[in-house]
Amino acid sequence: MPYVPHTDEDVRIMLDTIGVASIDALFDEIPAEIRAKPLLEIPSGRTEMDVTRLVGERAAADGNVINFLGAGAYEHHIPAAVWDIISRGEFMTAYTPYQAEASQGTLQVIYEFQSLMAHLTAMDVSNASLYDGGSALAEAALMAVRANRKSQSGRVLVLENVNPFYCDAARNIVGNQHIEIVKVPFDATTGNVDQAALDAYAGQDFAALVVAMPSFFGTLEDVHALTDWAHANRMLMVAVVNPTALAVLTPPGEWGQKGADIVVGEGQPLGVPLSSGGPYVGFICCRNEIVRQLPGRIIGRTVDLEGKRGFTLTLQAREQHIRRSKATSNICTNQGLAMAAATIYLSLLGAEGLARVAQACHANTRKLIASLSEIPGVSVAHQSAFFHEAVLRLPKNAAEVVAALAEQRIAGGLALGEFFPDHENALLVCATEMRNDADIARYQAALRQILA
Amino acid sequence: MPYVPHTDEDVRIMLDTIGVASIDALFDEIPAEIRAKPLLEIPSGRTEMDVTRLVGERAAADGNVINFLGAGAYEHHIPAAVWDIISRGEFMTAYTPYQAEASQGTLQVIYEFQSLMAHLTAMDVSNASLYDGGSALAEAALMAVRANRKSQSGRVLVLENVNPFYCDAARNIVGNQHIEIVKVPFDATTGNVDQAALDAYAGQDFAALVVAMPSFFGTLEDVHALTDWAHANRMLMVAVVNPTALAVLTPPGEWGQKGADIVVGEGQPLGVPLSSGGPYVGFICCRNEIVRQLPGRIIGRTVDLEGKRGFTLTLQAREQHIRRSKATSNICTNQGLAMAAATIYLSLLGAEGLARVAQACHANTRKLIASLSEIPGVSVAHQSAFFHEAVLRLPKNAAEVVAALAEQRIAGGLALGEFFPDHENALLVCATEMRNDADIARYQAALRQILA
Amino acid sequence: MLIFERGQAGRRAVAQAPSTTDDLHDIPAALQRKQKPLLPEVGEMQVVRHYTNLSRKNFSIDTHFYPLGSCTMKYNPRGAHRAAMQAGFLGRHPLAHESISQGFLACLYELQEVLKGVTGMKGVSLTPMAGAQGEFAGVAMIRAYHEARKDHERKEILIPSAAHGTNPATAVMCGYKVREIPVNDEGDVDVDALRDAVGPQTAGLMMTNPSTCGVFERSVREIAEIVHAAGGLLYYDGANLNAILGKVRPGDMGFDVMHMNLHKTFATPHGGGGPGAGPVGVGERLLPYLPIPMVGKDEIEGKPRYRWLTEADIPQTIGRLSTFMGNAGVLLRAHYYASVLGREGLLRVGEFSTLNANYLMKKVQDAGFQLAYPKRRATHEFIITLNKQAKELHVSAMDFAKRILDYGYHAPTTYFPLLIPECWLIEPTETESRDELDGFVKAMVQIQAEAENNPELVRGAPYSQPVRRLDDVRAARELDLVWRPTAEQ
Amino acid sequence: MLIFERGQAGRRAVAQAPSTTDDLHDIPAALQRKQKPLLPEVGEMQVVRHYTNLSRKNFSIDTHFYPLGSCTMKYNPRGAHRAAMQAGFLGRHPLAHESISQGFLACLYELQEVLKGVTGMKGVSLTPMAGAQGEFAGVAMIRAYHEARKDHERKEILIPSAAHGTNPATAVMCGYKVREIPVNDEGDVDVDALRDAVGPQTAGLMMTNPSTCGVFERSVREIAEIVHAAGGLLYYDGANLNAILGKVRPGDMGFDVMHMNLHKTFATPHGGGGPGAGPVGVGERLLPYLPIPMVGKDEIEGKPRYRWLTEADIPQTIGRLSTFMGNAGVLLRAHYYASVLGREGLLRVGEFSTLNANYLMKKVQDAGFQLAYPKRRATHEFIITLNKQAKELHVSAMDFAKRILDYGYHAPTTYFPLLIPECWLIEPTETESRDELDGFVKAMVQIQAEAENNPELVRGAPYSQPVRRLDDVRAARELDLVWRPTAEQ
Ligand SMILES: Cc1ncc(COP(=O)(O)O)c(C=O)c1O
Ligand SMILES: Cc1ncc(COP(=O)(O)O)c(C=O)c1O
Repeated sequence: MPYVPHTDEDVRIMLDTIGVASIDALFDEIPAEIRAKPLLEIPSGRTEMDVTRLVGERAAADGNVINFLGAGAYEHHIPAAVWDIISRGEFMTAYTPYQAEASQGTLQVIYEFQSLMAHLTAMDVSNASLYDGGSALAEAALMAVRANRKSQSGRVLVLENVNPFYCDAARNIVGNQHIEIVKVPFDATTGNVDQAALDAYAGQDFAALVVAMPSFFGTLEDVHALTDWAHANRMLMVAVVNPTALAVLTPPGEWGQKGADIVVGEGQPLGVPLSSGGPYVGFICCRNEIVRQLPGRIIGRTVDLEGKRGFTLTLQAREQHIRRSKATSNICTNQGLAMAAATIYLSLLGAEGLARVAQACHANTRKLIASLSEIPGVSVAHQSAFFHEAVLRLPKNAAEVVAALAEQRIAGGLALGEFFPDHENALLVCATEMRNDADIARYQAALRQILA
Repeated sequence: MPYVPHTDEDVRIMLDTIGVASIDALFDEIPAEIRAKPLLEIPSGRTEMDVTRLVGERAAADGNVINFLGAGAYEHHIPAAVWDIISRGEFMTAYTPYQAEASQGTLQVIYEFQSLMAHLTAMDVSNASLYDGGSALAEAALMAVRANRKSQSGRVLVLENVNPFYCDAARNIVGNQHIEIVKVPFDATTGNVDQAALDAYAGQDFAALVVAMPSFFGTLEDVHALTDWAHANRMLMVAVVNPTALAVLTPPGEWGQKGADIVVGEGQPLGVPLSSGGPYVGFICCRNEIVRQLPGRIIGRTVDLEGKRGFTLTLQAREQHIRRSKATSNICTNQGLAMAAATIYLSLLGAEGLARVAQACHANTRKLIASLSEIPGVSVAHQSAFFHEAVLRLPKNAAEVVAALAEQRIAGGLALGEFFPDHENALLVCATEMRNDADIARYQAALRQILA
Repeated sequence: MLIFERGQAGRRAVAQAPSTTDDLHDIPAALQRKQKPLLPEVGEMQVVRHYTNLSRKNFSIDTHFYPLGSCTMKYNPRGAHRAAMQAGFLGRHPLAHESISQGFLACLYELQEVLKGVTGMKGVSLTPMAGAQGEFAGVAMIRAYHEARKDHERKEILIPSAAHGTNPATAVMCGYKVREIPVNDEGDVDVDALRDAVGPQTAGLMMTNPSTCGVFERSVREIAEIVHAAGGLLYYDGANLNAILGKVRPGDMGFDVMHMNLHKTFATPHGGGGPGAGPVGVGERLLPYLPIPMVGKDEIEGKPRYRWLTEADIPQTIGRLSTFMGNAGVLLRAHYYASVLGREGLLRVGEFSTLNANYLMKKVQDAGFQLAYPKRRATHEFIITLNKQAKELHVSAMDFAKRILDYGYHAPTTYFPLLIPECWLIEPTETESRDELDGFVKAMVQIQAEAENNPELVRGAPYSQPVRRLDDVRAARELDLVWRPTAEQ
Repeated sequence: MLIFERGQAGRRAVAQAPSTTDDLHDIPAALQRKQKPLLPEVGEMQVVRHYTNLSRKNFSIDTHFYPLGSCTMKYNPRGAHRAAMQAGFLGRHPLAHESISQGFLACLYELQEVLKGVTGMKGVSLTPMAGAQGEFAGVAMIRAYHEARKDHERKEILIPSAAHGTNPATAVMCGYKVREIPVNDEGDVDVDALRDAVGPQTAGLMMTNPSTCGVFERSVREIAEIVHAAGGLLYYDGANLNAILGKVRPGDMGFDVMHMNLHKTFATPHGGGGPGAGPVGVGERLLPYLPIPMVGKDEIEGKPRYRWLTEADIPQTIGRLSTFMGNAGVLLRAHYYASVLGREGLLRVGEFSTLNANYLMKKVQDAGFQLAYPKRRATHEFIITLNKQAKELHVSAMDFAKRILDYGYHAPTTYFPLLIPECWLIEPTETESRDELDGFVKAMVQIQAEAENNPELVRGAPYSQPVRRLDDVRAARELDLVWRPTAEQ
């Protein structure tokens, strides 16, 4: 049978050793009336060759699409070295590093990841990863409620231009603990926060304010003022960031007078393929003062018996396997491999390389919107500075346009009607460094034809 | 610059240490008049992203072809594990194992390869690989001339149904040493040797007789009789074999009364992708008595200082780096990686698995020729037992048919007109275990339409 | 050395970044970063060499026997990795239109069906990103169920004391109080205690079966009746599903909801900490609450057409738990695995993992080690206690664990479950051969001899690893979580 | 353990072979195999674990500094491997029709052009499968040239005494006699001796420049004139091309024909022994003889159309040297490498490999080691001799080499070229950083101290490897080349 190495002889010897007549006898503690019948609904097994061909044809059917979709997942160039190394059995087929001495590879990678993320966000510490950006926002909200000693409230203010998928996930995760996500609307002309709507909450008891940079629309908020506003109103400042953007945009640790308190985001842009949405890697960073409220695994540096440097799981008293019902989170398995990919990616790119990626993305998106805006009826929706992603207004229902573009194997962007009322004609588009002028021209031609 | 890690600071320190003012000064022993001008014909460098995209498009343009071509290179299923392991840096980026203690991985793999090939061919010993099947035949001819003490001649008899590419390569390689390849024609109705033509050479002085199993046409010679004939005529018997076939066909070591003396072939079917013809892996095996005439690298088992088993290069006195102009061959770099792939492949398949592959190929080829023979005017060319590959006679020029099939992304086989006069309408076809009934039906439909 | 320490100011992996740079004149100066982040400045080969060598400091399934109880460290087929790493799958944007996503959706749909088949559940959602998130989804559905029935008094989740830490942590994340139920000395739940504990406040019970004690909960039917009679629902923690695959289905045991750890039972690689995938399955009653997105199948002109199921299809759903749809790449690997195994292969998983565990248990017992539950069958794993060694020889379960690394075996899970002192939870899995198990027992016997004759040797282990035993206390006391250049001076 | 020894009768990697078997009734019984071959009987995971662990017993560029002189062990870009391993390339049958091969042919054509550019040659054929086969092709062309001119008396190839063993071996394979030319004590060819040696019997001279002595042959122009004046042709062994890339071209030095080792200069992985690729380049005179197949380019309606050049195009070709077209996958990797580097990058290869070698040479000299050619510049490599250590301390170049493995460095090439006693040929390549070179010198200094204070220690090395020093003599005397079960009993 596949992957089971036992020969008939092995089975015989083993049964003799145990002292039973058959393998089935080993299940004699299971009440007979509930024993399973043959799994007839499940198809018979096939060989590697057959299954490879089947899924190969399926992958091919979904492939060869040219991407102008971002909306939280970005198609960047991934150096071949990244996944060649990640795919090594020693990284890929290890478990969580419970035996530190036999897992120094994984442990050091995590320590490096923590260091990289702390430097990128300009925060004090990072954990070893969360599931993804959306669930990271949930953990940030929970953490903020725990950590904000000045607030009695379970309420968190979230700007409405934060990724709606993140907001949904966060609400669904934190809701059962009576934590409430309160949305602050945006101004339709700028795509940024409606300041008056925000000011209405001044002085009220909220645990935190959540602000994204760039916003879901690609626009850039005045994060300095917002951070100071949050702190002035005794809220913690939670930043949601795109890590690629941090190569060129002010890191949350330097926002406003005192910097953000908690930073979360999606690490996918750092060397992780689009891959239908996962495995990605959520990250969370914070200030030193609240590190004991951080959820998830954390690696610390220490020494061995002989004084040699080494790495190990630390602050485990926050975690479910020690603290059980009092843990900071129930997370156990995290996103180790994608975390390792991000670590290798950042090492290969460095600060200069990552900045170039950011600049190239931004330049391509500018080219894209300039090109598409040439088409009659197409215009840019927001009069704000933006980064790397932007909203276009079309003369037609955007969802229909997206469907028509898909026929030509162009992923044309995200139609916003589903998320925001009165936005049926709004299309969120993005062009990373992977897009070239020919791609943009092809998009323009296709869109022109669809809108004609 | 790509792959050069030097910073400006590094360069300054290094030049200071050396005591020169510039890198250019290090080239001051090169006469000025021959120094190169800027290489303007060569394009500027590009990033990994750009080159990956370029070659990605090219690979895609050549891809998605359904293969009924064999003729010396076969599309078999390659377990994913094979190249995942081969691609590990430790195997892929090591050099020839000159420091045995730091290369036990590679050395043991070669020892295992030698063992596998010896068992598969039923011969005493194997070397560590030659370039490919064609050049292996050249080395076999040279070796036979050296090893056959009973023959004064530099002539080698080769059946004409041995792969013509092999014969060409061999002739071009051995010709300069006045070694002559004499072809023995085949019988057009059987595809096998014309016995009368062969018998005409009886009693003459030839160093060896070269026989392939299966032949280039897929037909099966009476290798027992041929082996005995060769020995009776004081020739060494050189077998050219397809290693997959050896799972089910009589191995050369058991041919006739005394077995073959030298066995060569192409190891590509054993886990090596088609890859436009290379890197493949030639193999050569022989009887113990003539091991010192074997060309190329050989690994031996030995012990270390403490008596522990280990592996090392051995019999180096045959090789060019020691023996120089008296070496058995000039080969130095061989096909290590593909050799390792064959080793892992054979370990995964085992005798039972390899036999199933052989059987499935044979069954599919039978299905294929049955299916194509249904088309009016198409018939099987040879009335012989065959294995895994066969010649069809078409009612039309085969080269034109192949070109027409290519339009439909079917690699329909090899048109034999180029190699054998009067064979313009002959097509060599093959269906490995990778082809399924739908593939065969598609081929039939395409061919029917082309011939209609 | 850390990757940062290999850097030199100005060094770069030049081929990896776009060569042209562009100004950011349209971005306000106040929002532009002033100082570059402190990332490594290294060349491409240095990176490759650094991380290749780091990987060599790990034990893994591809290199070592790794009998980590409760973690199901079995062979992760290379073919599954290859299948998921195809360009067509890797390049698919999570929001790509359904018309260019049929290949991916077909795989997911089939996986949903297989998981329903092996669990006996009525519906499966693949979206949870690990076991713990599956638990969350499951308990959140229990809550949604009670709330939909306006049954607001049910504020308690019952959990056997041996349970995994994620169970109580999850219950709390879902807004519940946790009440522990003791386990008796044969490893079964104390049914009388359970009877006393249930009541109108009971939302449900979370249970692992085979339990974390490495035994099959024999009273499972009775337990189900008790909880159901009290109006609670039953949650099945599927971490140990490997043991019973094809032999008994949670749905048939009476569970209402469960998760599966695909990174255990379905052989997807654990990646040194993740990713996993924790699909949830439910019985009839909880179908309306399954988390989205899920995959549905329509027939259009006789051809299957797959599509996402969303709130429109499942209006009472507990909603989305991730940005997109969870760990898609892990699901593709599990789909591959299930396709290769098929119904015959999946059945053998339970059989041979159980055979291996019982064989190993017998050999270990014969070698003189003490079993936690000597009267019970092993399931796919079993527990030994080294309490005697700890008391008499002052050699702890931890010391044994560190020493066995020197013999080339990863240590079993130690000190879990918490209720067995000085324990090892040993799970060989079905993909290990008898030879490997025999070698492991031999190593244990040798360490026992060392513990008797030279306990210092065992207490000082390991000796063969990149580092000697690490100081965990110092790690927590002198917190150093981030490399900073000053720290190096 | 050998893979065979991990087997058990009847064990199989079930997922890997077709599940149905078919009878072979149509094949005569006499041609059917009676006894199964003795292949391993192992499971899939065992194979993965076995070979993964074997790989861990190797030094490699991805894990270690590997300054093996003459072998150019530089970084092998992972991107090149990825590019060549795409399904479209891997699946292309070597005999596939040109109409479905334009992508592959375009890459080959471009590579031909790049190689012409960097060498100054007029034509390039990519087909030879390694350096030695490139040499064969080159010398065979020299022979074809003389024969075409009916110049049948030229029966001798001249080769400097320091030459690589493949040079004389190749000359013999081409039917020539070899005459050695001495090298003077500054590493240059003895020009007077050469003048004495040439004559009407001279077919040509084979030369490596920079030579295997690690120095640039300063008299190369004079040598070319002497040989040409005598009617011979000049062969350039391009194994050391890395040193001069972009700085001086063999064509401009006066060579008529050459090979390049793409697995050295063009950074394709050497795979623990191969594959390589040894394209040949020729000047005007040898163009008609280039080996086939080559790739030509036509324009059809303004678009490039690539096609194979065969005997029809090159009637005087020396013909094909391989079954198909040589090591295509290696050529694709080289094409990738050349495309990423471009003209600027290729130039830097020569510069920085030379900088590294000269820096390392100076540091080694300053540390007290004896250079073979202290008055010369290093090229991309240089030679030291440990003759003094061997004589005075009885610690040989071999002992030093084994000991440096313990310091985590692969040893340089030892005892080559043969004319320098107890030598190391050290080639750092351009992809190593200064830090790495400094570390290497430090290790050498430490070993020197050990050799002085504790020579036994060095003579007993290595200590850190999977095996201690191996008995090569025994390996050759008690020949054991094939595992057989009886040998194990
Ligand atoms: C019994 C049990 N339950 C739950 C979990 C949590 O699963 P995950 O790590 O996938 O979140 C585990 C993981 O080890 C477990 O063993
Ligand atoms: C100087 C020299 N010439 C020729 C060769 C032979 O090249 P290959 O190993 O590619 O056949 C080598 C290889 O080491 C070499 O160093």
